Amino acid sequence: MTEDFVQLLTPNGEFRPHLDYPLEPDADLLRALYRDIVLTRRNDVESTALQRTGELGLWCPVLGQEGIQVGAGHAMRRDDYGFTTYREVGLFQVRGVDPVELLQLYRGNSHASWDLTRVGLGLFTIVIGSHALHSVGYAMGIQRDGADQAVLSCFGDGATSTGDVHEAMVFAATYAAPVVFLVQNNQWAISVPVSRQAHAPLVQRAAGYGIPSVRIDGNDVLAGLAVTRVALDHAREGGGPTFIEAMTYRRGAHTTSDDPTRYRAETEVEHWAALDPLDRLTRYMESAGALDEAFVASVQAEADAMGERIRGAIRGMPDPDPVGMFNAVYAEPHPQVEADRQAFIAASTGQLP
Amino acid sequence: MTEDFVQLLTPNGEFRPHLDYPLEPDADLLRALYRDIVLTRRNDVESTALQRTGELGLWCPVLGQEGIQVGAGHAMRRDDYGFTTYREVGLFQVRGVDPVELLQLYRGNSHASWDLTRVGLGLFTIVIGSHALHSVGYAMGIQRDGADQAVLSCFGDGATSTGDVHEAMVFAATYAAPVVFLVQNNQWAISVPVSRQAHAPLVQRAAGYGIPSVRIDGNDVLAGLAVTRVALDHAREGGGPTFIEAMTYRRGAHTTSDDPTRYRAETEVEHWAALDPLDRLTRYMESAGALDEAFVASVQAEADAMGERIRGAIRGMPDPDPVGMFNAVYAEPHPQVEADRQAFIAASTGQLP
Amino acid sequence: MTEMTMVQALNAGLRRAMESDPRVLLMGEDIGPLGGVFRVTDGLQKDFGEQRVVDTPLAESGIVGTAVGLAMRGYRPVVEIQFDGFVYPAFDQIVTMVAKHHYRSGGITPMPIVIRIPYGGGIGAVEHHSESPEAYFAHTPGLRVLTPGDAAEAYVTIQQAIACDDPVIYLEPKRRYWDRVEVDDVSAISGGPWTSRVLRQGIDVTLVGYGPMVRTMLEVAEAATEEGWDCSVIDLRTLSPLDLDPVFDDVRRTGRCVVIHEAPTVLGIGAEVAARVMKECFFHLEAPVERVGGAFIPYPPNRYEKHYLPTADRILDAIEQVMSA
Amino acid sequence: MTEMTMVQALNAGLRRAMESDPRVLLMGEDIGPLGGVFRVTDGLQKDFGEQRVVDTPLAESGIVGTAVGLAMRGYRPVVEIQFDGFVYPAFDQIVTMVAKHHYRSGGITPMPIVIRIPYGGGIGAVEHHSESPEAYFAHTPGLRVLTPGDAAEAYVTIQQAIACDDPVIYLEPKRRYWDRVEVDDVSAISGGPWTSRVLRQGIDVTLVGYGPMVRTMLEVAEAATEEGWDCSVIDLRTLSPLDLDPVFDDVRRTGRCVVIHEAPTVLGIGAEVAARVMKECFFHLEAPVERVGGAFIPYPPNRYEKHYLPTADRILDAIEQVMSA
Ligand SMILES: Cc1ncc(C[n+]2csc(CCOP(=O)(O)OP(=O)(O)O)c2C)c(N)n1
Ligand SMILES: Cc1ncc(C[n+]2csc(CCOP(=O)(O)OP(=O)(O)O)c2C)c(N)n1
Ligand SMILES: [Mg+2]
Ligand SMILES: [Mg+2]
Repeated sequence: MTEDFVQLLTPNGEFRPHLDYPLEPDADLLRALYRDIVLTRRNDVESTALQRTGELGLWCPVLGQEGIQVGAGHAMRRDDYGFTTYREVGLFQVRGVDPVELLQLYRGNSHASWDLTRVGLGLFTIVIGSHALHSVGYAMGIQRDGADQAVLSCFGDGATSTGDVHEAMVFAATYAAPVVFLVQNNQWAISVPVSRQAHAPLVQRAAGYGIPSVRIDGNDVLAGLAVTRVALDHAREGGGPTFIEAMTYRRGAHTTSDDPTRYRAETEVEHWAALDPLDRLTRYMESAGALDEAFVASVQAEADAMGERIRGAIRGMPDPDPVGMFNAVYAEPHPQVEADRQAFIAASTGQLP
Repeated sequence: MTEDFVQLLTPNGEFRPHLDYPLEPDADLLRALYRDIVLTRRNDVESTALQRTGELGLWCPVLGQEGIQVGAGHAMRRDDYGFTTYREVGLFQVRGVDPVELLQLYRGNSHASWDLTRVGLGLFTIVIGSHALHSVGYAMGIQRDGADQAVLSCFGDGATSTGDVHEAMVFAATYAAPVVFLVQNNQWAISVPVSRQAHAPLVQRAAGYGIPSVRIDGNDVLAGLAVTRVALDHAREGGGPTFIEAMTYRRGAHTTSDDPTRYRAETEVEHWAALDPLDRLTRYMESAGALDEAFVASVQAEADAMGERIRGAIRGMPDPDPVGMFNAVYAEPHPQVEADRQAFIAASTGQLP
Repeated sequence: MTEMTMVQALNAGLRRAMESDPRVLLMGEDIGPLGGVFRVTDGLQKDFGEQRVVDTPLAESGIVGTAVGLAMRGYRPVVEIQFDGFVYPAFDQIVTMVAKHHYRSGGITPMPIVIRIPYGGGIGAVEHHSESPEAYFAHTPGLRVLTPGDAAEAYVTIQQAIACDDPVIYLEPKRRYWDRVEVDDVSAISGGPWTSRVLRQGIDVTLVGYGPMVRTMLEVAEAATEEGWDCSVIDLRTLSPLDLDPVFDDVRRTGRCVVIHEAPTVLGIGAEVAARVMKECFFHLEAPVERVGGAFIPYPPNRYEKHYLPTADRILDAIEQVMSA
Repeated sequence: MTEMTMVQALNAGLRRAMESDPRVLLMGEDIGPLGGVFRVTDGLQKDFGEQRVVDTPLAESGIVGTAVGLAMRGYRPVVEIQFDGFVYPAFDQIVTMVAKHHYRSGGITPMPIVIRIPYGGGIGAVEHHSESPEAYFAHTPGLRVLTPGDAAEAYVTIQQAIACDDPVIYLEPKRRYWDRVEVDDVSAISGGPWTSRVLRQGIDVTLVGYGPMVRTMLEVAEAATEEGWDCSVIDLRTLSPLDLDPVFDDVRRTGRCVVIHEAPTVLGIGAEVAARVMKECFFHLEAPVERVGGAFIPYPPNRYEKHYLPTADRILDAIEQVMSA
């Protein structure tokens, strides 16, 4: 891994201002970031536990990537729009997705559970890469509306190999769409290392499209915030797309179904654990006097309450009404769906069709 | 258009050796190149005329792009393999595709008419970009065979926008496949200028994959030959892929169905006509004493004979035997195809199924 | 009332849709200054500007994928795919996102996208320019599939497709592009777009088809009278949903049915129609439903197409078949 | 004779194919050290090396497209698509190139590519991990489509698919991956892979299905005896070509037929089977062919899947339906 990246907060928790990415982190901001990381992490722990006990079918751990996610989330304005993968739990937290909403998806109660108009996040697409194009299209809509907004488009290192991500870059460049591509290079796509997706640093891809790009320390929440903010502002002001590669690491399994011991060494995980985003933020806040015990305790209490609320809501959550599966297939009536719905109801009530 | 490209032969026909791309063009080579350009051009003229008189359904003019095509064709070794679009008539000429074979496709007698094992060219795919992947797969096969061969993969500026070309670059880089990507940037994809496909020079795309690249004067047959040869040798020797952007121009219509007056100015066409690849080769050969009247006349005679042969073979060429359409759908017997064939035969002979 | 080709009718229909709703925009390759390779969008960029008639890079997944984003933002994109054979690079975006987004969002975000595809053979084109992909789309829940049989239909249904809040695969029978008919400047067609239409009522056999086969069926029905066969002709018009009640009603009278399309017979629309007709009209059928469709081969080189396509002769053979059962 | 799961059987079948032909190679995401997300390729990279078991970048069109080039070079690539819902990015390469190349080349270059796809629902998975795309492929001339019903079938047919000179879409019913049966170490199955197989002969009604439904049908046939119904069970096994003669023979005896699959009923394999059965057995049928398939909705969230999938109850209802006609 190269060290040639933007870093505002060293692993030791020292703050190093950056000329191109100005940031004056006051205590309020630091506390907000801290809180979001802690709650994200708790969500991760609770959801993993719920999966283990069979309450959820699956969970995608986020441990290690909270820095860039929470930083980027804070860089967004309320009326900016985001597109994510399953992994951006930190962004869900910042944007106000209720974990209980999210977990209904992993419980199998719904395909995508949040109100995307309220949180300003598109539904995540599991088919890797495809939402990069939706981001660009949405940004083209912003252009046509003449609106003062921008789009954040998150995907992983693996996704960069897909044709859709390429076409998204082409369209974004051609139309100078107000979109920021944020790649979380967490070094792995399930069991495939990033070296199999790319021989050159991913950040270099952007220049080929005439898109400015920057590589940042993805475990540095302040760099994530400062750099993404500059990029979003640039997009909002008509400057077109930016490409950010955030170097980070997926410390957990790909999903709860995965077994990473089959393909990677524990030492690698340890190396990255030492670069933990919360640790360094904590160190900095301590040295800056922004982290008092009362605050830590209040966040802890909030996390405990959230955990309890999640468990309470998910454990034994009833299955949805079966007939609901026929809802919203179309926006306007479709006779085939109606016929199938009626047949289903008739069969469930014991009548032959 | 930038002038920052490799050029060995100026528009005035002056030869300027290039350190990185050594070439000592002797008279035999120059004559072979000359002959292939003239015959390609004649094929173009004859085919256009045959389309106009209704003998062919379509033709894709090549006028203006013969330089890079014939140059690249001569850079290939006999046992190298090529993948092309419909436009690479110059490459077909060099590789020994009989124009009559080719024209059966445009007449509608066959989908792809040459024996691809004999000429070492894959069938061209009309679905833009898709063959870039076949090139890389073929090159991966060469690697596995441990063979001393390389693949030339030709596509247009428009094709660079497709997901498949991107994925081809990713795979080629990942496996260091012995393939040379040759983009003919002829400035247009039907009516869409290259500025709509790319904001930055296409040649810059390659660096993002860690693939070396070079931009050349595509109307310079010697640059085409010298640069492509170096790239193919590099690939053959295990050096991996290279990306070449050849700056050229489609002086004719996209196809005989197209009307370019709707979207581009005549002055642009004139500008490029002044950079004609044959003119400059002729000037150089004249100054180098490599072009005597007898040779010119013999090539002319050969072109005349070829024209006559094409016309004779295509005009009034009979339709294929209808039952032939059922052949070769599968390599092994497929009952559905057999049933359909039998039903067809029965119906044509007046029997009810 | 004006006489128009289908190309002109589509152009006029698109123009009206754009005039009446500023959120309608067109996207595709070569649809700007060139007006599309078939000139369906001729003049529209000049009149509505580059923001509403968008010449795109050469990337079908990109076109449809950005259309999804635009639809999420409240726009109503009308996408042109240049030819049938070039829709497959966009297949993932179509079946995974366009078709499912409204469902996935629990009904919050509709996908009012129209994907226009010139389709079918009969124009002597090169490979990949003559295919009939309708069954792929009609098998996909979440999509609607419409195909006009003539210019008058095209003028109205393209507007209705654009007005619909669901995604519509709009298949244009390219070999009927230049047929002229009287086009009425009204805003509705009888029964609405999601219905089939009975074009002719006979007593002997029910012909069912759509798109390019509409004119062919009418010609066949004429020719059949010489054999003494009186045919009904039904244009399905909508392939998803299928509106088969008029077909069932007719077959219950005639007792005989022939379904016709260019796509391969195996798993083509005719399979569904036959299965449904045989189920719904089981006790009325005098003969099994006959299907006249493409052989199980890729679309052949065009010198073969007159043998490949469902010609009048082949359809008459099928009529004879059901009549003699 | 060993007892094996279908995963183990596929692994053993792949291993044998690789041992017997050095031109066979495997490509896909996570098939190397991880052994595939279902472990079907477990241990194969260790034994055959990285040149023959190729972990690819995350790009399905890239995987299938490079497989095409490898096939042109004389290799026999076996591609793993990680889940059904991820095959669509490769759809263009599959229908445009894989399916047509042999035809386009006039018979010169075959495309011996196997595309393995775990498919179908019933495992409580998230979206895009439970789909049944078989009709898209079976409607496409140039492809073959195989789907094993159990581990014994899988062991043999995967080898036969690889040995075939045509491209084969090999659909693995993922919810049967962990079922154990006795697997015979012989190199042939009765009738060859391109035939359907009669698993049980009854006198009342013919059940027709494939893949994940094979076990379900056998269970239903057992349960049906309690109602006094004696069912035939036919595993189609090959979806292209379809081998329906055994079905016709059986239906001519029983007079009743129910076709079952997970994919949407509309234009599903059942449509083709119903159309053909009704045509070929017209005078033998006591009731219209019934189809039990997916409703016309996207695959729903998994808490609904027990209501969406063709369960024993739904199939028994259909049997009652045809029995009471
Ligand atoms: C088109 C597609 N192919 C395969 C998969 C299966 N899959 C799910 S996640 C994943 C790896 C994604 O890696 P990356 O983009 O780096 O994101 P990360 O999981 O590391 O956050 C794969 C291959 C998929 N979801 N979509
Ligand atoms: C996937 C696909 N989309 C659209 C087309 C229609 N089409 C044929 S050629 C062409 C332009 C190709 O431009 P370029 O790659 O620059 O090659 P050129 O024709 O200039 O040689 C288009 C859009 C196609 N053949 N394939
Ligand atoms: Mg990753
Ligand atoms: Mg071009």
